[in-house]
Amino acid sequence: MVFLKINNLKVYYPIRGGFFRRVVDHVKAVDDISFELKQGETYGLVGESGCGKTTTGRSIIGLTKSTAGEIIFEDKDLTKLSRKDYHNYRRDIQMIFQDPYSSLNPRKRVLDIVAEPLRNFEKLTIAEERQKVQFYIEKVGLSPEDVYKYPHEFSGGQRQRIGIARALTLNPKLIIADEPVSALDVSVQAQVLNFMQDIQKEFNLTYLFISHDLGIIQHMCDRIGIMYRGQFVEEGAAEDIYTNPQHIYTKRLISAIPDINPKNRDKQVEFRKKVNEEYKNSYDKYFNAEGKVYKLKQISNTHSVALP
Amino acid sequence: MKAEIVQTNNNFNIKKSKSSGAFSVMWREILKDKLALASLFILGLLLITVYGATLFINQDKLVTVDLLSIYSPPSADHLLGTDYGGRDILGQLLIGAKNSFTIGFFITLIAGIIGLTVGITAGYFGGKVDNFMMRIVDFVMILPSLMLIIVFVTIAPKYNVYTFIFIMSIFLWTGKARLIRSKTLAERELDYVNASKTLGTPDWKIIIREVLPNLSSIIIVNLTLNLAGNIGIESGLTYLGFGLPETTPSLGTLVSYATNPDILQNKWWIWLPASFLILVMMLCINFIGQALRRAADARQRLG
Amino acid sequence: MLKFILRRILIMIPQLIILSVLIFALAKAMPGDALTGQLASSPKMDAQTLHELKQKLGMLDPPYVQYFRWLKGLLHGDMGMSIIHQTPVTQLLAGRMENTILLSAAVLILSYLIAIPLGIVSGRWTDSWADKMVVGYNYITFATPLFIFALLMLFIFGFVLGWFPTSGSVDIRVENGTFSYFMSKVNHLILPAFSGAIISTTVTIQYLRTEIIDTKIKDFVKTARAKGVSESNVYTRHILRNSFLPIAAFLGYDIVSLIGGSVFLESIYGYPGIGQLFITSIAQRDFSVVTALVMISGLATLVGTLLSDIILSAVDPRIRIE
Amino acid sequence: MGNQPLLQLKNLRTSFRIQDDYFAAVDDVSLTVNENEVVAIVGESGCGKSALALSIMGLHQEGRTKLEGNVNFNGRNLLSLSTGEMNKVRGKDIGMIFQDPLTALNPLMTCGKQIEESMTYHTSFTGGEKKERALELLKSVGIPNPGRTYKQYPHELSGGMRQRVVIAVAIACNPSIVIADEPTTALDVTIQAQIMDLLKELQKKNETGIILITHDLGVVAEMADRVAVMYAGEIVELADVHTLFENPLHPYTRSLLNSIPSTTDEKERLHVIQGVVPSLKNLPRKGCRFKNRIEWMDDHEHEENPVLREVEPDHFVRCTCYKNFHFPEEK
Repeated sequence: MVFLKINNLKVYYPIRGGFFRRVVDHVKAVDDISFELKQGETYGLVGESGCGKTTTGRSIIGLTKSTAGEIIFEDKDLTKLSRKDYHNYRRDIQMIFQDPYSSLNPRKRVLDIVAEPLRNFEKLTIAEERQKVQFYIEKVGLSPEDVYKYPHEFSGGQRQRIGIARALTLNPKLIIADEPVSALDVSVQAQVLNFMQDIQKEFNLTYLFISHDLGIIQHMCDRIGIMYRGQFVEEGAAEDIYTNPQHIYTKRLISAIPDINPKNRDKQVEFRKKVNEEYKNSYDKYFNAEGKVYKLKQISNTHSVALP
Repeated sequence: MKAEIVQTNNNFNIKKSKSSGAFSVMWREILKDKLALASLFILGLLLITVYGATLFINQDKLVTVDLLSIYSPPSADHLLGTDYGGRDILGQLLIGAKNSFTIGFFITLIAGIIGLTVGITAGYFGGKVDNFMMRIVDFVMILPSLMLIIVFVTIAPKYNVYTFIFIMSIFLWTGKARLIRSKTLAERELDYVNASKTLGTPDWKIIIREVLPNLSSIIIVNLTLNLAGNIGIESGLTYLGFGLPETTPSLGTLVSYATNPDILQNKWWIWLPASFLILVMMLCINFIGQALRRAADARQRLG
Repeated sequence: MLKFILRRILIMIPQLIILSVLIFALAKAMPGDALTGQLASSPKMDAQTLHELKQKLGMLDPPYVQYFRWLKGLLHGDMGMSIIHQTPVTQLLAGRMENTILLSAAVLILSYLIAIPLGIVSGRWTDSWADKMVVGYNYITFATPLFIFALLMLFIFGFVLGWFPTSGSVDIRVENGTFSYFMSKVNHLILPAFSGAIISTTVTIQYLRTEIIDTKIKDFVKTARAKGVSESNVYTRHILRNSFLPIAAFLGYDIVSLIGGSVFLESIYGYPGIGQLFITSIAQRDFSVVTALVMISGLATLVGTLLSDIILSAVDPRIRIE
Repeated sequence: MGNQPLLQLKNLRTSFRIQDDYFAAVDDVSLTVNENEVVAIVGESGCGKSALALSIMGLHQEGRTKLEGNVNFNGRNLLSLSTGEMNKVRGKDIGMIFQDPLTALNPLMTCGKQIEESMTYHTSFTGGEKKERALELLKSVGIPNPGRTYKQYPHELSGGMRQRVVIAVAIACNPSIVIADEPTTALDVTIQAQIMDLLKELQKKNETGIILITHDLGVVAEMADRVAVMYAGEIVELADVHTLFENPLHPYTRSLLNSIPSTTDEKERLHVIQGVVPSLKNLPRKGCRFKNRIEWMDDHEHEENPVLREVEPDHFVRCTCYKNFHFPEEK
């Protein structure tokens, strides 16, 4: 059975222009991408702002309507399901949001926040509901009494945990984590990342991990897809990407990661210079006339690159 | 035994965690603002007096012309004197205040409901719905509304209080719709709304249970300030002669006597008390409204 | 820029059409033929003559024919006849329009002259005693209805103190064109203009104040200070320019409230402008005048919003470039 | 002048008023910056690093902030200068780069005019000279078409280009010190690398002293000569960059370094200390401020009044708790 397979997904937004504001072109936020997730793995989507990684995640969970393509989850194409059928798949795919402040309704108690999905899908008594909420709240490292507090009484890291508890209550199979730690301080980031790894094992979760931070992606992910202007540039196992990058854009991204060892700084500058030279000199090799990348080509069992 | 412990534990925590509800924040802000507190007190007293006293006033007697005491200045018989028909001004003042407030209140309520519904729907769903609704709002906003209200009042068949409330509401909902829409648009972009969508919560529930509570303070503030404004517009129109029908006297009716220069100059007791009463009511409501506004806007809170 | 204005005017056209249809429909609902200003329903008339008269006036034509006839007349400057005055509406309006424009301009200018300094002081020195005074002033003017305030001003300065005339736009005894004529005009203008201006300062002050408070903590203001820009220039060059944007955006709606305001001001001060004309016409059921006035006011509002959009696009480069 | 430091902070304390009390966000910080040296101040939000930057520039809200101690520059204490006198220093001797290029530029003014503005105050350049210098600056910060950018408004530029303009604004009058407050945080990775390289290049060329405020240890490793780690308003560790990365001593520094998912280790757990920097109102003001984050350490491991002590040449650490420190998992 296919767990999650994205086929030729496209998300276009119209651009209006000219005197009568007619649609003159489209912003191709996601432009014909395909990839697959296996159950239990962590798949990383990386790219810079505007590359379409967030839009991809949002269209998988249904927050953004896709223009074309298939989103096959457990052998069902989610884009073709009726509203009612789709509702049943809601439980299986959940999301962790970027901003721990805006993702929790400030007017609701933690109990009501975490119980919201339960109230939509299960008919529980008040006591059962509270028990269940408290179970998950404890799982994410908060105390059961915390359910009567309001979000503003928690720190950013704790709020992110509440968001995760909310996503967990429905026992999802797939979690889309959209920049789950980028709004947090470095050490809190580490705390949340550790915790995400723990619950992955415990609840047998599959992650689609969306981030701009290549360090975090490498730390978390088994396989990685690199996006640029709505397309895939390179896809492969983590070691393929980091030790053997093929596409010039991937190389640029990797060379841009600051080296944590101060001794290497001159080397790092040189490296970046070299990559930049290559980028300038061999641009035509990697990008077509419209500045788009080519279609992915498999170069090993695990590794594909967009080359002509 | 165990359950009991949990129970007490819970109660303890409910008390401990400070509620951040819109109402309690607003109440605290009013308590802190002496002026608003005084306004609330005065307005409360005023409304109790007005609504209480009108229960005991004999309206028939009030409208009977008494030729023996035309234009009599304030005296023990008539605390605020009488008008051209020898009718008691104080009685008219009380009835007028009651009518002005009640009608202002209903106009605010109806316009508020229309504005809220349109604004929140347009803002939440966006796209074509929004486009269509905002076109209408934009159009109504550029209409010379005062003139059109007057025209409608003049040509309306079977004109009465309800017609007046209806006409006013048609023109006064747009500002609210705009405000609520822009706030809803901002709210909609926040991830808690997206989260609710991914959790399978239907749209109508998100609107009512998630978005609406976050707009509540803005709505309350806006309605309060509008209430004052609407009482002003109503009495203003009545002053011009295009407000409430003659069977329903308002504060504006008393003020409108001042269109006669002789009354304006020499018979102050007819129009001045009504003017002051309007002023006091509007000031009180506004001071309360401003305190509520500070409560809604965390940056401006007094502490 | 030109393209922007053109598109903006293009957007206005459907609004204008809807406005004209609305007014046409209203006029049809008014007794008589409000469009041409002829009475078609006199009680003395018998059914036969009435029918003939209606036919002559075109009142029996299908509505769309009447609408286009009216629109055509409108475009040629024909707004029908006033029944009461028995003169063309255009002629009736000319002199009064001048008065109203004079009064409205005076109100607008005075209100900016008062509001802008107050708003700046209050926004720049937040929480100072001056700010508190301005905020207090603002609360009171916001709460006070225009007609009550105007009436009190008239009562105090016109009647009790007798400093200003209580009615009219100019003393009828002075000769047109002389200096004393001008002074008399100004003298008649002061009281209504100030009454209107003071009440309409609220919005400007409120916007300016919050906008300055918001702008002065913005990063680019910090950048300016970090450059060593003097405090006064930080305000003039950086904060104020940005803070004036919403006021420019509001100009169009200012015109809406000016029209509303002129109705009250002119009838309280007996000032012969279109606001007063509107009230008397509607009281005398002179509907052709009423229709014309509503149409003109609607047009003025539309032009006002257009104007504020143009001003805004001229000051804000982010709007200029689409 | 010789070894005289360019800028010297002595016992700087910056306190903010919250309701009626003042709370120190920067507490007793002493630090020197030498010519041609990049000093990084690193820490998480709420540690006081940005407050420190604004204190040096005197950009705090008046009436809400109390500044104590010394900021010595050119033989003067900047804290004692009037606004007018300070304006002569800002932009001329000390430049500042802000975090968000989107908001750091005036949206209603062309880039050229914004760069020229500080020259108006600090030089006697004519209009033509100012323009010439502005174009030269735009070129030196790597803008491909200076003539065009000069006339453009900020919103017409991309984030990376805007940040280059912000840098040009900061160095317009050749300041001897530049304070860079999170200069790369708001940028994409590839742009961040470009801006880092640009800053380094400019710094070497002009021999500027830079105070680099950041939360990103990667940026520190690539740019800094010396590093001060701040926690809860205090410097907890101060050392040259190599020492700090090779031999970090303070538990907080170690936790911070551990929290970076390293590119060499596999998917191991990150050894970090739980919890967050306490808020300004809840800072422990007595004893070791890190104490309640490492409760498994005995009380006697801490000093009663911790000071920043030199534990090896030019390596300073606050409190003695670092000596026997271990992460709970390490046991």
